[in-house]
Amino acid sequence: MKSAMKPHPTPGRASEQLTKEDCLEMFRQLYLARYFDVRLIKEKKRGRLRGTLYSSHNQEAIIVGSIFGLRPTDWISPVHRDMPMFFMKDMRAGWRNPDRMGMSIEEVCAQVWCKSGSPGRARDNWSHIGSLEKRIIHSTSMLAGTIPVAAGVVLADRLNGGDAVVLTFNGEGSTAQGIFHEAINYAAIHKLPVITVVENNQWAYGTPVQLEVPTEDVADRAKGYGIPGYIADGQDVFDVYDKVMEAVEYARSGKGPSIVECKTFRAYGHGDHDDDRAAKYRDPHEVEEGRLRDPLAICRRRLIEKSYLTADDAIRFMAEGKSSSEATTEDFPPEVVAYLDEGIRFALASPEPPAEEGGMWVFKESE
Amino acid sequence: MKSAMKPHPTPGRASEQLTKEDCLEMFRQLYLARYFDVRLIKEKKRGRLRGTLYSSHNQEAIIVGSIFGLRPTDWISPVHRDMPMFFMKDMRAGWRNPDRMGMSIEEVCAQVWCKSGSPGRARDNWSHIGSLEKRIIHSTSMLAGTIPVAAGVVLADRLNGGDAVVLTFNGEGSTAQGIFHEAINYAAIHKLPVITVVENNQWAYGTPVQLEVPTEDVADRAKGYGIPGYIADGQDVFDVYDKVMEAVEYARSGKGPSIVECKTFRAYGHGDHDDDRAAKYRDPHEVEEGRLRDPLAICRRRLIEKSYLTADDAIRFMAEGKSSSEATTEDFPPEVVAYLDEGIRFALASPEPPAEEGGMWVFKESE
Amino acid sequence: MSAAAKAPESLKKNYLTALREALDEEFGANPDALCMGEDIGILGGAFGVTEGLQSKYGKDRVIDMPISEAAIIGAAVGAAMNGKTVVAEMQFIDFISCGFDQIVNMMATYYYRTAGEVNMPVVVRGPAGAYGGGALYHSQMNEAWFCHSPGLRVVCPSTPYDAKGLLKASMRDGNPVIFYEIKELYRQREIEEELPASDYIVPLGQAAVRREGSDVTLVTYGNNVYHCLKAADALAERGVSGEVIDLRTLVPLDETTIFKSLAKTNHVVVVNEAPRTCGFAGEVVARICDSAFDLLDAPPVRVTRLDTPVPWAKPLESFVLPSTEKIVDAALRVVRF
Amino acid sequence: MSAAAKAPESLKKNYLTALREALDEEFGANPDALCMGEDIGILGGAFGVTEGLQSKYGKDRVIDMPISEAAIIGAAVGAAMNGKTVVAEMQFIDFISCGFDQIVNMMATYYYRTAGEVNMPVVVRGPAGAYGGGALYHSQMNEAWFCHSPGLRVVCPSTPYDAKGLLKASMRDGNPVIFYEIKELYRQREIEEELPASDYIVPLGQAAVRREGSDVTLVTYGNNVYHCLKAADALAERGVSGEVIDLRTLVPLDETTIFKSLAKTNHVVVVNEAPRTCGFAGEVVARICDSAFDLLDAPPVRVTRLDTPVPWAKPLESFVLPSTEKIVDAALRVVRF
Ligand SMILES: Cc1ncc(C[n+]2csc(CCOP(=O)(O)OP(=O)(O)O)c2C)c(N)n1
Ligand SMILES: Cc1ncc(C[n+]2csc(CCOP(=O)(O)OP(=O)(O)O)c2C)c(N)n1
Ligand SMILES: [Mg+2]
Ligand SMILES: [Mg+2]
Repeated sequence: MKSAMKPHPTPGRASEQLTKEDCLEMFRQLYLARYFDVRLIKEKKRGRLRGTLYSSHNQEAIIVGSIFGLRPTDWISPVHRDMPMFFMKDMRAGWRNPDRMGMSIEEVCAQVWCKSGSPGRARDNWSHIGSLEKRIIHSTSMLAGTIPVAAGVVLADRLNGGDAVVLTFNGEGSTAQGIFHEAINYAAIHKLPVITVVENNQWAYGTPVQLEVPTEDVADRAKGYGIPGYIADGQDVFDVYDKVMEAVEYARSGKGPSIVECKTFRAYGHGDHDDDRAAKYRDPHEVEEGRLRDPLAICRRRLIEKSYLTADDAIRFMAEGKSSSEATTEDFPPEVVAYLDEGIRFALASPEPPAEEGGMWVFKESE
Repeated sequence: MKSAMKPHPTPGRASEQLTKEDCLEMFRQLYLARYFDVRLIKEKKRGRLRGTLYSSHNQEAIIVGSIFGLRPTDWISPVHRDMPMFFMKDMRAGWRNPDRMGMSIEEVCAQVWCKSGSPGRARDNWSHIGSLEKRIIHSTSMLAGTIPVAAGVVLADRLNGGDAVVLTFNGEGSTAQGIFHEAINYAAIHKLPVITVVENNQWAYGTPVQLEVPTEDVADRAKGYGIPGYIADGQDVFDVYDKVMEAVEYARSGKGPSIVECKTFRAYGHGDHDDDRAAKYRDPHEVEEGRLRDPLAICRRRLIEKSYLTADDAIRFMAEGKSSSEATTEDFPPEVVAYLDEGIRFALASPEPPAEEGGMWVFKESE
Repeated sequence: MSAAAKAPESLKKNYLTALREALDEEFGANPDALCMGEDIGILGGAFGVTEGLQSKYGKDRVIDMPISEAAIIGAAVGAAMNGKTVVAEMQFIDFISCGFDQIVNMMATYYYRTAGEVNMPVVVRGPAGAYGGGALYHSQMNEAWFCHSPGLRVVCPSTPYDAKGLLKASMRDGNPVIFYEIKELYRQREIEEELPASDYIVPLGQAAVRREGSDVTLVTYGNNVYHCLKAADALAERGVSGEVIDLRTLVPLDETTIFKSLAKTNHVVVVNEAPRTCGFAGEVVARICDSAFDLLDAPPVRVTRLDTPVPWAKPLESFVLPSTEKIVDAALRVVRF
Repeated sequence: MSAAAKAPESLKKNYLTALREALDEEFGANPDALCMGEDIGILGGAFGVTEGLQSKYGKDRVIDMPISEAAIIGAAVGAAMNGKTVVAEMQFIDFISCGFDQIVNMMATYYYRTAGEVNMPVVVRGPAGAYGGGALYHSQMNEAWFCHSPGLRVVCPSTPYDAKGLLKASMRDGNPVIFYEIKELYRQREIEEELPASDYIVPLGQAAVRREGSDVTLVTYGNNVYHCLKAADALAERGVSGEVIDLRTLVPLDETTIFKSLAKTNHVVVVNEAPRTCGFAGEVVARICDSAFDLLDAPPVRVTRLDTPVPWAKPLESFVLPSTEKIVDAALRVVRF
């Protein structure tokens, strides 16, 4: 995998600065992201959930690696396939720390269960949540639509003397939208700290990347704006971390936006409704190969190399390579399972929003 | 001026194949385009015209050079600053040849005079005309909006076994539109013969190119699509011809779209209503320098070098460097003046469309 | 709902199949027919409306487009201008907002601004409507935007028979059509019906009387046809006879059928699921005022969505949308005026 | 039109100056106020509404944006979310179609979908309206699209006093506002008026009675206020007393003022220049039917643009648009019903 651009002298891989605790935490977070997906699919199959689940299975290294190094003051803008990001933002500050700049698992589960405990009181579905306080931008369904919003957010921050950056997430197919161009063009002209992370999972629903993007790498789109286009191995949490931190540093120092393409593969259907069809419209060999490089396994290997994991610890939990129906609770660290349990307990206890709320908050009342 | 990409071995400059007659015709056409502008501004000042005139003064080499080499079956999509293109399309087939694949001067003048003899019966203004028969796409005001339409036109042509290409014209500022991206991205994926000629006249109304485009050259946008981005000296009709013909050949042979940036300078206001203000918001030195390289003068010099013009002939008509208020009829070849006279005579004689037409042609009646 | 309702169940077809057949038949008959959209070829469409079409007619005619609604519409316009008949799919009609300019300013006006030179045989179709828990961006009925954009036909079938007949008519109309498919009806069993074996169309601009009645006219279209039919049942129990009109086409509007009904009932309730302000229900009310005011024995009443987006949670969604109960209430208010 | 009309001419200000003053004063008072748009800084705007603003408040607050309507709206949304008050200019309101999705799906809904967490103080303003020979793409009044998109305020002043007062109110409202400036009024001499020296606003949602009358109510806004006033003059000559209501704000709509007038006149003509179908005139008719039907002695009548684009040639433009004559005719028909 080649690196698309070296816009400034690489200051050594950022991941080399990570402590053992950081690395182990990232590994745990990979498990947490995976478990979130596995668990929700199980819950969905039990008929407890409405809406569509866009599985992030196999793309967890992007989720964890890209946001792990952010400052609390930084912003993110996740989309449909990034559900775990909502509660993993600023997670280094403590999974249960109420002051961290990310949502609690309770809030996110309440959203998934369509309950009033959701940050948006279950007014819009699944990934369409956010938080002003926690610095998470709320997306609409319209793909790539949050990139200009992200630009506006950091514009305001910069005018206020802040140094925040914003990470927006988009699938490779979404880069075909006009708004992608308008927003990045604007950000490039004004050198706004907007980083567009492209999760190139090779498929946009039933359409392969070749029918969405005319270049070999999606990162090539950066060349049209004269901005850096980084390419990361989206299966390797440390490579994602390195490339995103490079982009973050570039942005924070006032040099402007960039694109970080993370190469990955969509392991299952577009949404859970699509699993069966996806098995038909995609070549089984392609899918098999795409699932081979499980981000859990790759991270584990790195940690063993670094001697951060003993041989025993390394094989304690083995979710890797398992589909959601194969994986069981035993494949995950207990604190991960417990965390989800807490969120789900809250969600189940949270009431449905009352009907009248349907008519509320159309307008802010005048003061 | 550097050439952005050499996508395939340059087959020798296409302009070297031009005959003496061709070259002299191009020179005449430059005069014709210039006279169209000069004359209309005079007519406008006399209060005979409604609407806004977006002067093509100083950009005539792009108009003439880009369409001169097209085949009759090719399509064009001019915008606000390209009025002369409507009647100059396929002009090699004879200025007054009714079968040529371009509009007559009568039709274009009827449009400018807002008369029923216009191809669109004066239903939309100035440059918003076109012709299915003559293969000219009708633009709306919305900048860059015809690029996807152009793509659709050649898609259909290709499905029918045709080999037409289409030239769409856009200012540099218009390349910031989302639709520019969507259309070129699509054309690049499907290798459609869509050539986007960018007339980079350094200003988009009151906004300099640096606030519209983040790269040094607008042609760099091509890199984002992995397509050729040619750069032409927009003041040199032969250089424009060379670069566009290279793009045309590339497109016609099935290799796909490209961008041809023609570097030029907007000599006067954005529209005629803006002349006074433009004198304030632009640095006089910049304007002076921008007007220095008159395309008439540059073409004349080339023709003298080639000995296609004698010393006497060369100085017969000297419109170059003259503003529309300075230039007089004597500065232009009589056939050019006569041609415009004919068009204007027709326009003046053409009736206004009757009021009831306002309510007509909303829908095609069912068969 | 049609005569075919008595046919053996096995021959009945659902709304989605009817649409697919319409495309297939028109593609077979018209070699210039194309369709363009996201995931319509390899996948066969998010809901399967175009399933099998690409393998039958090839990649040249069933084109998997990038996620670029504006380019899809624009390319459809260009191809239509150059002789093709194009069906452009919006994966959900909600995403039409991303191609809005190309629709209202390029496609809708092409015939007008060229004084009839350029025909624009493009059908922009897509799944629409609420009631399925799709929330703000997978529930829209945004037809009023396009009814308000001169030059566009606007069509919305509620039965398999109409879905097929109207789609075929739209593809032959020669004008740009915005075609609203009610996704909650795609696979609804109760409305399946046998379709004619031979070619047929349902002409644009003709409403259908779905149920005859004498006391109050319920004017509607789309999914609310069924709420109105149920409301008419409930009204019948209370001795009120409701007539249900399914508009089928909004532009052009079949005013005659509405006025004929009003002449009989003298009371009207107009029902649709779009936001109230400047929605099509208000237009129907205004048209009645224009031409049939003296037929009214009571104010014409609208039952519409509240002026809100469609929220996700079920109680909220129900709160803002029209329902059988709300229609019954409105009808009773009207007849008791 | 206001009391100030008696002031010495030199102190009178035109509609455009009023807007410029509103921006200037709000920028002075609110350090978080920004504006973004094409050609608004260096040039000072196509019409000069923002002239002098950049040199006074700097490039950070008066931002020359690339020709990217969708990014302008989107960036305005983001900045508003993060504490700014943003005025986004569309060079002509017609180009709002290029940023349509960001308006109706992102900006309009932000407050709703976040259950009131995120305020959205954005004013999208731009020159609008026909009658100037601007043809299809420089003449639009497309307010109905936005009236039909819940979450947006829609405002349209017709006088310098209102232009200033409504723009200031819009900037302080905290909700997204689509603000229609009538470009034919920008420099119109006859409507110039002296403006209060001290800070004032015109609250959103309050109509103005521009002329009192007893026989027929003419409900309108924007440029047609003046056609209606002239029509009222002409009607007076025929012994018909017309009351003219200038709505000023469409969302929220001041129904009270309309109904109060109707209680007096019992006849109404609604006038606007947008296409007829699903336009705001129809909405006013429907609202009257909703709540004031029994005040009507005759059908409410609409005078609107035909359902066509705005054509260029003058005879055609006049043919499709409302005029004083058409309003007089309609009013006479109504009172003689
Ligand atoms: C503007 C718009 N058009 C279409 C869709 C429908 N849609 C939802 S997800 C999707 C595919 C997205 O693919 P990609 O961007 O690669 O992201 P991925 O799902 O692969 O993560 C499509 C077409 C949409 N949400 N928004
Ligand atoms: C979508 C859209 N936004 C804004 C405008 C208003 N407008 C007309 S011309 C123009 C400047 C165009 O600049 P450029 O593309 O460089 O072309 P030039 O006029 O310099 O030839 C602008 C902003 C428009 N016509 N369409
Ligand atoms: Mg993808
Ligand atoms: Mg320019």
